[in-house]
Amino acid sequence: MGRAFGPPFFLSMNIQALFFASYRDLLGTGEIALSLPEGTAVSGMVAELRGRGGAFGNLPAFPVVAVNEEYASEDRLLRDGDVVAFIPPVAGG
Amino acid sequence: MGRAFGPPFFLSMNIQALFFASYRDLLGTGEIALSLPEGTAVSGMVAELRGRGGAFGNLPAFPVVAVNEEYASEDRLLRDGDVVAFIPPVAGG
Amino acid sequence: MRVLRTAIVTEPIVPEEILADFPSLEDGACVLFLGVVRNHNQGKDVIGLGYQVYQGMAEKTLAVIAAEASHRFGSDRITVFHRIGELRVGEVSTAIAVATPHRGEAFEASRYIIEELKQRLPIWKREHYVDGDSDWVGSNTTPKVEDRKPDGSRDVGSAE
Amino acid sequence: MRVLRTAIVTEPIVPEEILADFPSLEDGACVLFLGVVRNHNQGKDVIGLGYQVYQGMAEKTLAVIAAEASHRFGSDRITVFHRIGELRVGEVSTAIAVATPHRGEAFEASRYIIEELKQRLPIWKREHYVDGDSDWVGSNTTPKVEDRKPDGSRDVGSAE
Repeated sequence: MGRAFGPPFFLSMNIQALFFASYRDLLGTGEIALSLPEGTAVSGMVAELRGRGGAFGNLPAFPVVAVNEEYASEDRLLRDGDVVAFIPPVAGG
Repeated sequence: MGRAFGPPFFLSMNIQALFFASYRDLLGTGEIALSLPEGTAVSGMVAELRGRGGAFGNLPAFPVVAVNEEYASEDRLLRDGDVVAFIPPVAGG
Repeated sequence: MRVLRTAIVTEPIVPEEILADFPSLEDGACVLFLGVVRNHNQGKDVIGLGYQVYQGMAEKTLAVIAAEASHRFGSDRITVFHRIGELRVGEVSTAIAVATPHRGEAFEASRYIIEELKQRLPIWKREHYVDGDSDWVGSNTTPKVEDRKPDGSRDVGSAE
Repeated sequence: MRVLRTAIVTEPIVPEEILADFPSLEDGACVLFLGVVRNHNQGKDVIGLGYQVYQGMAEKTLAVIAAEASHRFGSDRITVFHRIGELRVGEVSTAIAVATPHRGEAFEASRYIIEELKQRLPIWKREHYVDGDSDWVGSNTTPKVEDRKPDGSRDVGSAE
């Protein structure tokens, strides 16, 4: 029956967001540092960014992302220090 | 009712035979000149050669041949001056 | 001996230098694929391309794709270079060299690598047109498309 | 402008010289295939090959195959060289270069040319083995096989 006293507290994670190509042009930047509550998934991070409005509101709701240089799904849980890259349609070759 | 007098006569054709690779080794020559009756087909020419016996008897009964540098079937009728090449299994590349 | 070389490069790709390593004495076939910037795409006159890259991920992805091809097609000699930065028409953007004992595998491995690369490699290209305009290939100008695959649906690489 | 080059050559094939003509500004892809003499075939150690040719027919056949590929796959830039005479392990016996606007056709045209060439080109190769022996590839020593296709049934090219 133990119960924490005081208001609940959240550990926060430092996450780095990377933007390439059209996303970079859209936002006018290639890199943003975010602080997010522990337990945030990719989808939550996207929601947070889109919620900022302005150019951020034009990011897709379900973008392709890579977490730490590997493609990841939207329900991927983030960890402190993760690097999340927003990947517009690739066009190598 | 016209009928030719005297024995029937056959016009003969000069045909050049070419042999490559294993056929050339088999026969010890790459080229032979033949005189064949008009109307002879490839098959008849092959029969004539095989009929000579010895190494010639080891030529295949149905070899792949080219007439004037194009693959031809065994029933191809020959004409005076034709060059008939005996083509063992090719192995380019 | 397995020799896989993969790199994202900024200098011009010289096919002769790549071929210098090919093939080994065990190999009967070598296939070299070159992707080249061509002067038109989708009805527009192209004068050049600018490639942007997610460097770390692209290097890793290229190495993984080469290793997959080596494993699948039994090739122990693969080189894959992708150039980035600004390229003019006629310049080589991608070079893939594969050597194998038999020819079928060399063709298949080469094809595998270019197709996977186009699907997975985090590289983007901006086409520069004769009329002065330019555009990211495969992206909408304002990206609103949702639930999109990495290679997009409108992706039609200029260097095919 | 359509540029098809085909030749039966006796001098070493230099891939760099072939690539010097490729691609045109309209082409986004170039595939170079090299057939190479490898050091083994069917369990035997090979030290070299001797190619014999039916020169006139081979030249004609090579030109026809290149024209067919150009027509089928929309390529206006094809070079095909086949070397004859004595070749050592590691030397190039066949070079096929194809450039096309899109990559699929370059791969397909290249593959078409090598497969047709192996079926139709009147060229024969004698393998020289480490043990001093030698043999025509694809032929029985005493040819008794009847009704056989030009490429034979036992044909397994050393330079694949």
